Amino acid sequence: MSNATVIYNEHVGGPFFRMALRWKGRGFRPGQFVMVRVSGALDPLLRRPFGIYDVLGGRKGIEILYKVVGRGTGMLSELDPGDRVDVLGPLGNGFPMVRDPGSLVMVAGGIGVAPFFWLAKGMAGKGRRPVLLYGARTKEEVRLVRPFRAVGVRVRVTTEDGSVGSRGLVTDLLDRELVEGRTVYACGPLGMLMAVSEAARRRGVKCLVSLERAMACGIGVCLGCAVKTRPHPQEQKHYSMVCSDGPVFASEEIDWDSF
Amino acid sequence: MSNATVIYNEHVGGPFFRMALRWKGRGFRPGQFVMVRVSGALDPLLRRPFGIYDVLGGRKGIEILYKVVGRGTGMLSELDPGDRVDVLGPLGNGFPMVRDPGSLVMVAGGIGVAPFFWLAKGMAGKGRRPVLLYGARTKEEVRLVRPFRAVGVRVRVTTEDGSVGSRGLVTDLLDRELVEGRTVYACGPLGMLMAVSEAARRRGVKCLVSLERAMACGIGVCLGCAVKTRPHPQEQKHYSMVCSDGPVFASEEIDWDSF
Amino acid sequence: MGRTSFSMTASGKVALGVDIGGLKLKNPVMTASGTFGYGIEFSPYMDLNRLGAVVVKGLSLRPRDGNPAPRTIETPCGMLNAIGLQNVGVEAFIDEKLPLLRRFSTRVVANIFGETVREYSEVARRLDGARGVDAVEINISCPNVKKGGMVFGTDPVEASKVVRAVRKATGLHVMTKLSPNVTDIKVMVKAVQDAGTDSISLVNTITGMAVDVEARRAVLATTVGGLSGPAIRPVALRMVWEAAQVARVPIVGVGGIVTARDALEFIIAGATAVQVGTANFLEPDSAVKVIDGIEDYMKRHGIRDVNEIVGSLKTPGPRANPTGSAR
Amino acid sequence: MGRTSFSMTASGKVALGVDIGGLKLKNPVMTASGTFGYGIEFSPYMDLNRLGAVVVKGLSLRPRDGNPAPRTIETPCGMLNAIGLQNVGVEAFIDEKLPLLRRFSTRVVANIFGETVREYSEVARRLDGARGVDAVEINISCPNVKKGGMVFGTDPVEASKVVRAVRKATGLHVMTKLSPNVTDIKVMVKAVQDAGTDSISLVNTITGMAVDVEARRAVLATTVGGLSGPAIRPVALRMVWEAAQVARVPIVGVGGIVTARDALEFIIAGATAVQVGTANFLEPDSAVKVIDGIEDYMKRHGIRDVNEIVGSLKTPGPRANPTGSAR
Ligand SMILES: Cc1cc2nc3c(=O)[nH]c(=O)nc-3n(C[C@H](O)[C@H](O)[C@H](O)COP(=O)(O)OP(=O)(O)OC[C@H]3O[C@@H](n4cnc5c(N)ncnc54)[C@H](O)[C@@H]3O)c2cc1C
Ligand SMILES: Cc1cc2nc3c(=O)[nH]c(=O)nc-3n(C[C@H](O)[C@H](O)[C@H](O)COP(=O)(O)OP(=O)(O)OC[C@H]3O[C@@H](n4cnc5c(N)ncnc54)[C@H](O)[C@@H]3O)c2cc1C
Ligand SMILES: Cc1cc2nc3c(=O)[nH]c(=O)nc-3n(C[C@H](O)[C@H](O)[C@H](O)COP(=O)(O)O)c2cc1C
Ligand SMILES: Cc1cc2nc3c(=O)[nH]c(=O)nc-3n(C[C@H](O)[C@H](O)[C@H](O)COP(=O)(O)O)c2cc1C
Ligand code: FES
Ligand code: FES
Repeated sequence: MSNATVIYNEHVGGPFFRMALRWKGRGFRPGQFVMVRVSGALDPLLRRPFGIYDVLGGRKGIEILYKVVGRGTGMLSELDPGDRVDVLGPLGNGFPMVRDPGSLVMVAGGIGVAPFFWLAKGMAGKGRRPVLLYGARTKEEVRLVRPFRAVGVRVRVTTEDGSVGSRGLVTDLLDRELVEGRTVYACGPLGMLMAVSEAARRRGVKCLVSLERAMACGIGVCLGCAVKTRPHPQEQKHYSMVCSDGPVFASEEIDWDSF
Repeated sequence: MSNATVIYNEHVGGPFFRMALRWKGRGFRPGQFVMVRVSGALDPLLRRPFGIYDVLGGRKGIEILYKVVGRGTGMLSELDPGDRVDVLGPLGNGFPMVRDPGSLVMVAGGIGVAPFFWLAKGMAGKGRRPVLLYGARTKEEVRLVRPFRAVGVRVRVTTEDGSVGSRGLVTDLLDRELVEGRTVYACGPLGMLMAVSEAARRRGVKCLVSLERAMACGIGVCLGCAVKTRPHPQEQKHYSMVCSDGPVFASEEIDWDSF
Repeated sequence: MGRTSFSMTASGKVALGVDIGGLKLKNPVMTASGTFGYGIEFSPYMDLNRLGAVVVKGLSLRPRDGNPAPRTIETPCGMLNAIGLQNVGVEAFIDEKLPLLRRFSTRVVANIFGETVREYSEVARRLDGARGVDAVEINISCPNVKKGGMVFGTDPVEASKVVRAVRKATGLHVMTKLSPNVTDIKVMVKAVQDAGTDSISLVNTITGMAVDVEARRAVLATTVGGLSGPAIRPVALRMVWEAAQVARVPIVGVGGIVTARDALEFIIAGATAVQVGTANFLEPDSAVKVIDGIEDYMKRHGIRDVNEIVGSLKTPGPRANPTGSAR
Repeated sequence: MGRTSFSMTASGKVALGVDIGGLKLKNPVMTASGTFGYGIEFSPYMDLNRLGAVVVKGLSLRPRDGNPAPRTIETPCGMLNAIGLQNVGVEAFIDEKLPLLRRFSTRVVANIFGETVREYSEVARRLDGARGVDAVEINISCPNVKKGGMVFGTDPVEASKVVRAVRKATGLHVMTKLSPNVTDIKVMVKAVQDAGTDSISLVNTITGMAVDVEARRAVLATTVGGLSGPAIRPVALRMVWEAAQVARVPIVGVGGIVTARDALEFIIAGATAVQVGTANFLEPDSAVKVIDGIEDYMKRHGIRDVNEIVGSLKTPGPRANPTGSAR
């Protein structure tokens, strides 16, 4: 049942943990996710989805960065090195690679930063630096961007109260970065995604968003993680599955009114 | 929720573990039990009953000796020192103390030896030695009586194949010990209890048995752990609760045919 | 008596008092029948005065032995029981248990049952004069011997007869406890309220079963038993919500409540009070924790009176699939 | 064809083959509709050839969009879903999915539904000629638009109409899947077998609900949804056992099966085959593990043919409380 072993499970501060899992997954793409079974018992019943934060050297496993918000993540935070869990994946489409790292504008809020690290790391030192615009609410959240700086990402932080970085919302920073030819990748709270999406649309900049939905299967069969989309402006709206059609969608495909 | 801390959780061999719990229980009697909640999650749902194996010095807590037979005990066996569980108790009536330790014949099979240790220890060195007749099926079971020998209990072991101790059933040993004035305390598989009970009855020796039943509450309110009893030969049979009327019953009270 | 006069709790901060059709409780949390003994058993574990009400084990006219063992088995997030309504009988309850319960300032609800309509009304009559009993709760999930063992609780006509008879037999508050083992709970709600019940509690257990595959035998001596615990909460909640749509009398929600959050689901869906059952086996003071948790929730949300949130559920606009068949 | 000719498994040790009213399976383990997509999605995780049968997602005459989100929520040992029967439609199934499924030697059961009797029979007729389909499974837990949205599956008369119409529309094996949301499952069993079904599968999900207490809103966009998973197993098992008492056609047990032990409970209680549903979300290869586990069990118990244990349940003598109301 358990195909992965906890290598470490580090408390990053506040509700945040970084866990490394020895696990024989294959064929990862940045922005994909895994479904983790946190317990061998039947409660909690379903697997929990987590973005791939990093891929370990030699592809010996992965790291996830997670926030404790409920029972499943609570149980995860209590695991010790050597404990075993079951990992299913990699799942989902992921973010496409961009040619010019300097053209990439990552926008994240809170734990939404998780799926960007491996992507950002992969681009580091390959030409111009990508930028990460990060909206934080607590000092523990601010700490989550340190590894991005360490690999050479240009990081700009905002906090609502201005205690760290600039004061305001992440979208305030965005306007300056929305230059033609750039691409925005966004992950975070729904409100943020909508605002980012709208800003990008106004400026005619391409924008991809990574969505979240309650997931039962993670592999496109339960049809639970539906989101209303319109692949082409002329087409009829229909439901796409966040797990198998996403989690990354072109923002103009999303029927934002349906949320 | 969790009022007890695991001090150690020692693998005794085979499916057997001995766990010490730091816990502020009070008013213990030998033969009583506790209900342990093995997980904070809802599966497994109910507490699991375990006899009190020993009481720690300074009454700082207790030890339980347990056999892994299913999910609850399996989860228990994975706990590490410092982990927390919830303990309810002490529960049940327990074994009465006997005046003359030499008059006590303890009969146990397998893990049924657990509720006798604290009793036996309490009698050690207080005059004549009590005896423990122990029926084992595996060499790991045989190992469970070492602590009894260490505190001065006279231990006689039988195994079905004669690999350790004498060959045969524990009841074969019993006949020699069924001397007038003695008292038999028995705990173990149902078949053994019935045989011991019958042997004692024939010889006119007082016999108390500690019973097991699936338990939901442990405190006499769910009426689940019913066993048919007849407190006086003239009375009508009715149901007693193993948790609150027992787990220790005079063997003649039990309606053995009802099993 | 005005609402404020009974609705302030000791903490003085938020008003937890509720009125279930004349039965006034200091807070909306009761303990469910059969999971709390005769109440007194729990006094080592909590202050019984904290509870909105204690519902005692089901009482019959004469003492009952109950079913042979095994009577319980754990199931995923639940348990099956087939106790067979073992109880001391209504007389012994009044003589031996009630005097002890009277020492507490908590409402006492006597859960009652019978195998004929007459038995139900006899038990109710006996309790009518008993000092310290505040209400009877009719358990209609019982075999109707006159109807070949068919259960009163699944037949609206038989259920009404029981309620009407009990209603006539006692001046006490009459609460009727519905069985979830029905196609349409709304039919049962209408039947018992037309028959004059003062309030409705639901649900009793869902009939279930477990097999010992090694022995190829039913685990329970009675083959089938009643499923309770968190496993059934979504079903109980749905039925409470459905009941609340048609009920003119207050609803008491029961089924799988372990935490305050669970209790609040029922209250928001339309229950004026709740009962905590199987959870008492997990933690004997579960009901008190539920009360504390409701209070915390109210403070956090700035709710001064728990009655404000009873039935406050917002449902989405037009339902895409209006029948409840939602697959 | 004699039984032995299809009942030997690859392992050659124990005979796992079963015959559900003419539909012959290499082993008694199927995957449940709506939890296994169109089957092919699972080929990365297991050898589909191992399965007794694949039951595909419910098919309607025309493609359906399904319900707005949220559509699922976890509950204790279970989950609620309100997918709203989103599907590609029977034509796209035949054209796009079936050719891929035909590559496997596993039986294919097409789960079908409609909002009118006519729609049901139209879907069945379309499937009749489709190469690679071995049976239809009628999902009668559907809103009957002609009857004001009342569910076909809770009304024996309406259910019979559907079964009769489908029976007439196709030469395929007809399996009818019953809803557990009824007072008496035996009534439904009799109705659908009199209407000519070849086998009966049960149960579909139990209607349930969850409330988001922070937002005081129903979690599911449809307010109510269907409860599945281990939580419902005791109820499903009881219904299968009750159904087996009156059924003249083979029974397929569904509901909360995760392990071989769970599956064996159903088989011993009277199911000739089982379906694994929600468990596919926990481990995509759950069904294969169930098959392996049944084989192990049989070897351990010296059972050569799985048919020996179908309905082998020993029930205790006279039941103390014969109605199933066992509290
Ligand atoms: C594609 C994808 C990628 C993700 N990546 C990450 C990641 O990299 N890192 C990360 O930390 N998270 C990530 N998430 C989110 C993560 O999956 C969830 O936080 C996690 O599943 C929560 O599990 P839990 O058991 O701890 O919380 P749960 O107990 O399931 O609850 C989650 C939240 O919902 C609330 N809730 C639960 N039940 C109800 C109810 N009935 N009514 C109302 N509210 C309820 C809880 O209070 C809690 O706040 C991702 C999600 C998706 C879909
Ligand atoms: C008063 C008392 C004192 C006890 N003292 C001790 C003690 O000191 N030490 C000790 O080790 N044990 C003791 N026990 C026994 C102990 O409580 C049980 O072994 C324990 O509860 C098992 O829990 P589990 O979750 O591991 O097993 P479970 O998973 O609950 O299963 C227990 C056994 O029953 C079987 N089983 C479970 N469900 C079913 C089903 N549906 N059909 C058929 N079989 C099923 C399992 O396969 C397993 O063999 C005592 C019991 C009582 C009543
Ligand atoms: C062991 C047990 C005994 C019960 N006895 C009774 C009873 O005597 N009368 C009654 O009306 N309900 C009885 N019930 C049902 C409960 O009161 C309650 O309705 C049901 O268990 C669902 O709630 P829960 O999930 O919180 O336990 C009993 C339940 C259990 C578990
Ligand atoms: C997400 C989901 C979708 C389902 N869709 C269908 C369906 O289309 N047709 C159907 O007959 N049953 C459907 N079901 C019901 C299952 O086939 C099965 O009857 C039920 O889930 C009980 O089994 P389980 O507990 O093993 O999941 C669905 C169940 C789930 C969880
Ligand atoms: S989670 Fe099942 S389809 Fe996406
Ligand atoms: S376990 Fe509940 S009465 Fe004994």
